[in-house]
Amino acid sequence: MPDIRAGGDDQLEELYREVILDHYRRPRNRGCVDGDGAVAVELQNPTCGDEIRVSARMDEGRIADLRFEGRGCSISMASASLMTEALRGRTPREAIAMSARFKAMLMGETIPEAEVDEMGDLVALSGVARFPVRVKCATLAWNAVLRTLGAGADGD
Amino acid sequence: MPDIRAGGDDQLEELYREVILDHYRRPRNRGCVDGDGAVAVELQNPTCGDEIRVSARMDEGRIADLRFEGRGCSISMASASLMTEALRGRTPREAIAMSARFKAMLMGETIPEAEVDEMGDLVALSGVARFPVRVKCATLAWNAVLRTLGAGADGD
Amino acid sequence: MAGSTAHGEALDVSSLRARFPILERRVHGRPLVYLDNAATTQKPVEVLEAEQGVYLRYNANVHRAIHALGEEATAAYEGARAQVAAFIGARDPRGIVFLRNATEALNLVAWAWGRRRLRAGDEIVLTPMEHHSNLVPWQMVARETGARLRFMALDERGALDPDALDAVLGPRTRVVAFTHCSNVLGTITPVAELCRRARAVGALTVVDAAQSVPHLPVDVEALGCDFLAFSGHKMYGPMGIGVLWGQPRRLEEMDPFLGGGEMILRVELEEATWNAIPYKFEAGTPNVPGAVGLAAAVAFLRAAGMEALAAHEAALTTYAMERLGTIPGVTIYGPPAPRGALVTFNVEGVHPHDLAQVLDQEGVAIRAGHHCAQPLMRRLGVVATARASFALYNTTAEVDALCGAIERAREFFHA
Amino acid sequence: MAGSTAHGEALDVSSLRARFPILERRVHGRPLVYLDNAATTQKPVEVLEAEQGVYLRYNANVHRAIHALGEEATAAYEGARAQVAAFIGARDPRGIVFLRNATEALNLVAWAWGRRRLRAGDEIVLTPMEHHSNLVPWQMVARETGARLRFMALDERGALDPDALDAVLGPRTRVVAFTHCSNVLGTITPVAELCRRARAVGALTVVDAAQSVPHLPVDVEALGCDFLAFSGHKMYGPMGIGVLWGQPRRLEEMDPFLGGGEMILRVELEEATWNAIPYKFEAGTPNVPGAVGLAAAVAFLRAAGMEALAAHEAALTTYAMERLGTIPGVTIYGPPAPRGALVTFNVEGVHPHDLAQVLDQEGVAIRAGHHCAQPLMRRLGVVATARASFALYNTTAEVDALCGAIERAREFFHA
Ligand SMILES: Cc1ncc(COP(=O)(O)O)c(C=O)c1O
Ligand SMILES: Cc1ncc(COP(=O)(O)O)c(C=O)c1O
Repeated sequence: MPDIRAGGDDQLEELYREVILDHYRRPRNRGCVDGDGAVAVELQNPTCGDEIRVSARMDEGRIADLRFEGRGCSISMASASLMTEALRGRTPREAIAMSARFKAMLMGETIPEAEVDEMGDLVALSGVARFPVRVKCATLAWNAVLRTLGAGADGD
Repeated sequence: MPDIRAGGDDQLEELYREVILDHYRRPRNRGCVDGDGAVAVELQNPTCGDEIRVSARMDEGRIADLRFEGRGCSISMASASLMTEALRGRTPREAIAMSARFKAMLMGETIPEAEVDEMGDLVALSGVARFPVRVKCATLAWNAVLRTLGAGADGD
Repeated sequence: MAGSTAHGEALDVSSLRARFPILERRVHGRPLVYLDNAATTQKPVEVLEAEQGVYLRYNANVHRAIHALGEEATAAYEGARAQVAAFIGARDPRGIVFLRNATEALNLVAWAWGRRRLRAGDEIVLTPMEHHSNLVPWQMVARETGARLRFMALDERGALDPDALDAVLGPRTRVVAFTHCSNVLGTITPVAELCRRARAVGALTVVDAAQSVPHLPVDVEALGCDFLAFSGHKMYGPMGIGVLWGQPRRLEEMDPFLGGGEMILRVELEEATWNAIPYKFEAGTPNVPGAVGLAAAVAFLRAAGMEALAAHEAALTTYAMERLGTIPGVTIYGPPAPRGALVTFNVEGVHPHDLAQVLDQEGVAIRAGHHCAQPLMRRLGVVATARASFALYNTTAEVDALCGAIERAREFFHA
Repeated sequence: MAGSTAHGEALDVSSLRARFPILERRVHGRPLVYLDNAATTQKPVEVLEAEQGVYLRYNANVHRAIHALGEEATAAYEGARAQVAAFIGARDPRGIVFLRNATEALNLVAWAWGRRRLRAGDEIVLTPMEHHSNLVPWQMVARETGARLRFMALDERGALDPDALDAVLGPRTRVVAFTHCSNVLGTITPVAELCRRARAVGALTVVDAAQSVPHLPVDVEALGCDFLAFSGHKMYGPMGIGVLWGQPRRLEEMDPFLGGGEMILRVELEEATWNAIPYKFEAGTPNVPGAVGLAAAVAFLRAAGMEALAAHEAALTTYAMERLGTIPGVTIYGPPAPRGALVTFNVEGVHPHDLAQVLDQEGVAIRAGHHCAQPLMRRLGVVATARASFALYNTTAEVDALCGAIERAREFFHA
C-alpha cells in the first residue's frame, strides 16, 4: 500500500531545480539536423500526448550534431535540452551507456561517486525519481535518441 | 437487500406438497401425441438444463390430447403432469387464460376466491412463489404448451 | 443523509461531504481538494457499505444457485438492475446490461452490432470531441468492415448544432455515435434532436453518457436513443461496474459479444444457442457487489436530488469560469454555460503537467494531459490541457483554493 | 493470521475460518455450510479491508494522473500486478492483463488471437469437459473463421491421458485449449505434457486455470503454456476482477481486443496506434480496488501456504468421496484422487434441484445443475448433477453435515 506522501515545497524545489527551469526557459540545441546522413526519430508520451523529435548526424563515429524539437512540460523539454549537451561528441556506445546511467538514476538508484562528475548537469534531474509519472517525461528524448542510434528503447 | 430467510421445514413442506410429490412419482399423461395434426415443442431450462417436450393435438377447437416427456426436477415434472390434466379439453383461449393465472400465482399474486376452484390441484404449486429459482422449473411445461398453441411464452 | 430531495431545494453540501471519508484526507500537509471527478468520483459510505454488505451477508454466484445465499445474491443483483433502469428512465430492466465500464459498453455495440452489420461504404458519424472509448472501437470496426467515419463539425467554441449532423448524414449513414457531455469541452450535445434526425434516416444512435448520467437527470425514453453507455465509478459507484442500456428490441436482434457461462441457452459440443436478454450479453460471473454498489450510488443520487445536484454543479462551474477568467494568461476551452461540470484550461507559460504538479503540492488534484481526446487536443492546437472537474461535494472555497494554487504556479514558473 | 506458512505444516483451519465473517451466518436457523466454492469462494476480511482501503485513502483513476491520489492508486494497481505475477510464477508482470473474470480472459484470446489468425480448415483442440467459457468462444470463432473444433477423448472415468492429444493433433492444429481442473469431474489435466506436445506442432496453448489457481501451486513457466486464465472471485478475491496471463511475446504480437482509453499510444481521427503490453489490453478505467483486493487474496493464500491448502483440500475431498460412497444410491462422477477439491454426484430418485433445495433447508449450500458444462452432462447421460466443492475453510464436520442432509433428502423423497 503506498504511503501518504508529505513534504510540500521542498519536494517541489527538488523536482524543479534551477538548472531545469533554466533549460526549460532557454532550451539548448533546439531545431532539426538536416542534410546528408541525418537521422530523426519522433516519439510521443502516451500518458499525456507530449511529442518530441530528435535528430542527429554522425561523423567519424561520433554524434556530431544533435537537436530536438517538440512540445512538452518543463521536465521533458529540460531533459531533452540537457541530453543534447551531454551526448554531443560521444560515440554511440558512450551515449548508450550514459543513457543507461541516466535511466538508472530516474529509477532511484544512487549514482556512484565516480560517475557523478561525468553526469554533470543531468544530476539535476535526479529529483524526478520521486515522481513516477514524470519519469516518462524525463526519458522521452532519451528513448528517441536511442532509436536514432538504432538501439532499442525499452519501456518507452 | 434481501432478508435472511428463516423457516426450515415448514417451508419445505409448503414447496413439496403431497400432490406435487404424487405427480412427480406417478406422472399423468407422460408420452408423445402422434399422428395427424399433432404439434410438439421442446424447451430447455437454461439455468439447469432440464428438458421438456410437450405435444398436443387439437380437435374441434379444443385440446383433445396433451402429453409430455422430459427429464427434470419434481417441480418441473409435477407441474407438467398437473398441466396436462388442467388443460385437456380446453380451448386455446381458455388454456392461455389459465396459464396466465398460473404464472400470476407463481409471481406471488393471491388467487381470487372465485378462481381457486377452477385452478384445482394447480394451487398446490403456489408455494413455489417463495423460491424464485424454482419458478422457471414450474413454468417450463407451460411455456412449451403456449408455443404449441402459437402463443408467445414471455420470460421463458 | 439529510433530506434534500425536494425539487428545487438546494444541495446540503456539508452534510453530503460527511458521507465521503476520503475528503478528510490531507495531501502534502494540506487538505485534499479533489477536482478530478470526471476521471473518477469519490464514494460515499453508503456505497462502500452496500458492497461490503454483499460479502458479509450473502456473497454467492448468481442465477444458477438453489441455496439461500445464491437466491439473495440473485435478488440483489436483479434488484440493482431494476434500480439502475428506473434511474435512467428505462421502462424495461432487461435493457440494462452490466459490464465493467463505459468503454466495454461502447465496444460491445461497436463489435456485436457494428462489426456484424456494417458493410463497405457504410458510414459511421461521430464528433471530433469523442473520448477515445467512443472513437477507437469505431475506427477498429471501420477498418474491418470497410465502413467510413464521418465527423460532425463543432462551432468555434466547441458547441454542436444539430444542423451539423445534417451536413454529414447520408443514405449510407448507419450509426450516429456521440457523447452527451464532452469530458474536455463540457459541451452538452442536443441528444434528443440528434437522435430524431438520425432515426429519420434509419441510423442507429449510440450515446456516450459517461459524463452526463452523474451530473444531469437522464431519461433514455425522452432522449430517444438506441444505446446509452456509462460507468459506475464516475457516478459515486464502485470501479469495475458499468452499464450498457439498449432498447430491448435492439438487444434482442443482436448477436452476443462474449461467449461463456450464463449467456447460453443450450450448448452442444459444436454449437450453442443464446439466452434471453440481458443475460445474452453478460458472459461469466458478473460483479454482483459492483452492481449492488452502483444501485446504492443511484439511491444516494436520488436522495440528494439530481436537479439540486445539477444546479449546485452549474453554479460552481460558472463561478470557476469567472474566477479562472480573471487570472492573467488563462485560456478556457469550450462553450459558455449551460455546460458540463468541468473547466478545461491552459495557463500561458506553464505546461499542464507542471501546473498539476504544483497544484498537487497544494493539495489540489486536477487532471493534466490529453484526457483521452487526442484529436480534439490537436484541433485546439495544444498537446495537453489542465482540467478541473466537479462533483456534488465540491465548494466555492475549493475553487478559490484552485485559483490560489494556479497563481502560485505562475509565480514559480515566472509565467 | 496465525502463521502456517512452512512447507508441509498443516493448515490452521479454525483460525483461518475466523477471517471469514460470513461463515458465522445461519441459514434457515442452521449454521451455514458453504460447499459452493467452485462457483465462488467467500472473502476474508483482509480482502475486504484492502478493497475498502483504496476507497478510503487513495481512490483515483490510474496512469494519467499527476496528483498524490492518482500516483498512489497507480502504484497500488501496478504493485498488485507484480504480486499476482509472482504468485503464478510469471517472471514479467507485463504478462498479467487485468480483466473482469476468466470468461473475459478466454474470450480475449479467442477473439484477439484466434479470430485474426485462424483460417478455414485450421483446427482448435479442446476437451469435452470444458466450461462453456472455454468452449463457446471457440465455437463462435470457429464459425467466423471456418476453423474446426476437435475434442480430445476422456477415459471412462473422465481422466485425460496426454496420448489423447496425439490422436487429434494434426498439421492444421493451431490452438490447444483446455482446463487445468474440471469444475465438474475434478479431473486434473497433465498441463505441462499437453503443452509440450502442442508446442511441438506449433500450436498455441490456452489453459483455463479458473479451478486450479485457487487450489494448487501454479507456475506458468513450469507449465509452459502461452495463456492462462483465472478469476479473482474463485480464489478469495473480489468479484469483477480476473486475469489473463500471456507470454509477453505472444501478447506483443497480438492486436488489441477492446478499444478506448489507456490502450492507445497515438490517436488520430481516422486511426490509432497501440500502447505497450499489458495496457494495450486494458481499455478504459480498470477495477483498481478489485486488483488490490486480488493481491490481498494472493497474500492471504501465500500466508496460508498453497501446499498446506492443497493437502487440506485433498484430504477433505477424499473423505467426502468415501462418505458419499457409503450412501445408498449415490453415484460419484470423475476420476479417483489426485483430483480437484470437489465432488460431483447424483442421488438416485432425487433430482439435483430437489436435493439442493432440501440441503439448503439444512443450511448446506451446494450447486445443482449443468455447471456450465452441458456437453459433459450429456456425455454422463444426465441433465444435471449435484456438486459439493471445497475451500480452505471447510471441515470434515461440514462434510458430515452434507451427508446427513443427503440422507434426509432421500427420506423426504422416499428415494
Ligand atoms: C473451469 C472453469 N472455467 C471458467 C469459469 C468461468 O469463470 P467466471 O465465471 O469467473 O468467468 C469457471 C467458473 O464458473 C470454471 O469453473
Ligand atoms: C466522455 C467519456 N466517455 C467514456 C469514458 C470512459 O469511461 P471508462 O474509462 O470508465 O470506461 C470517459 C471517462 O474516462 C469519458 O469521460
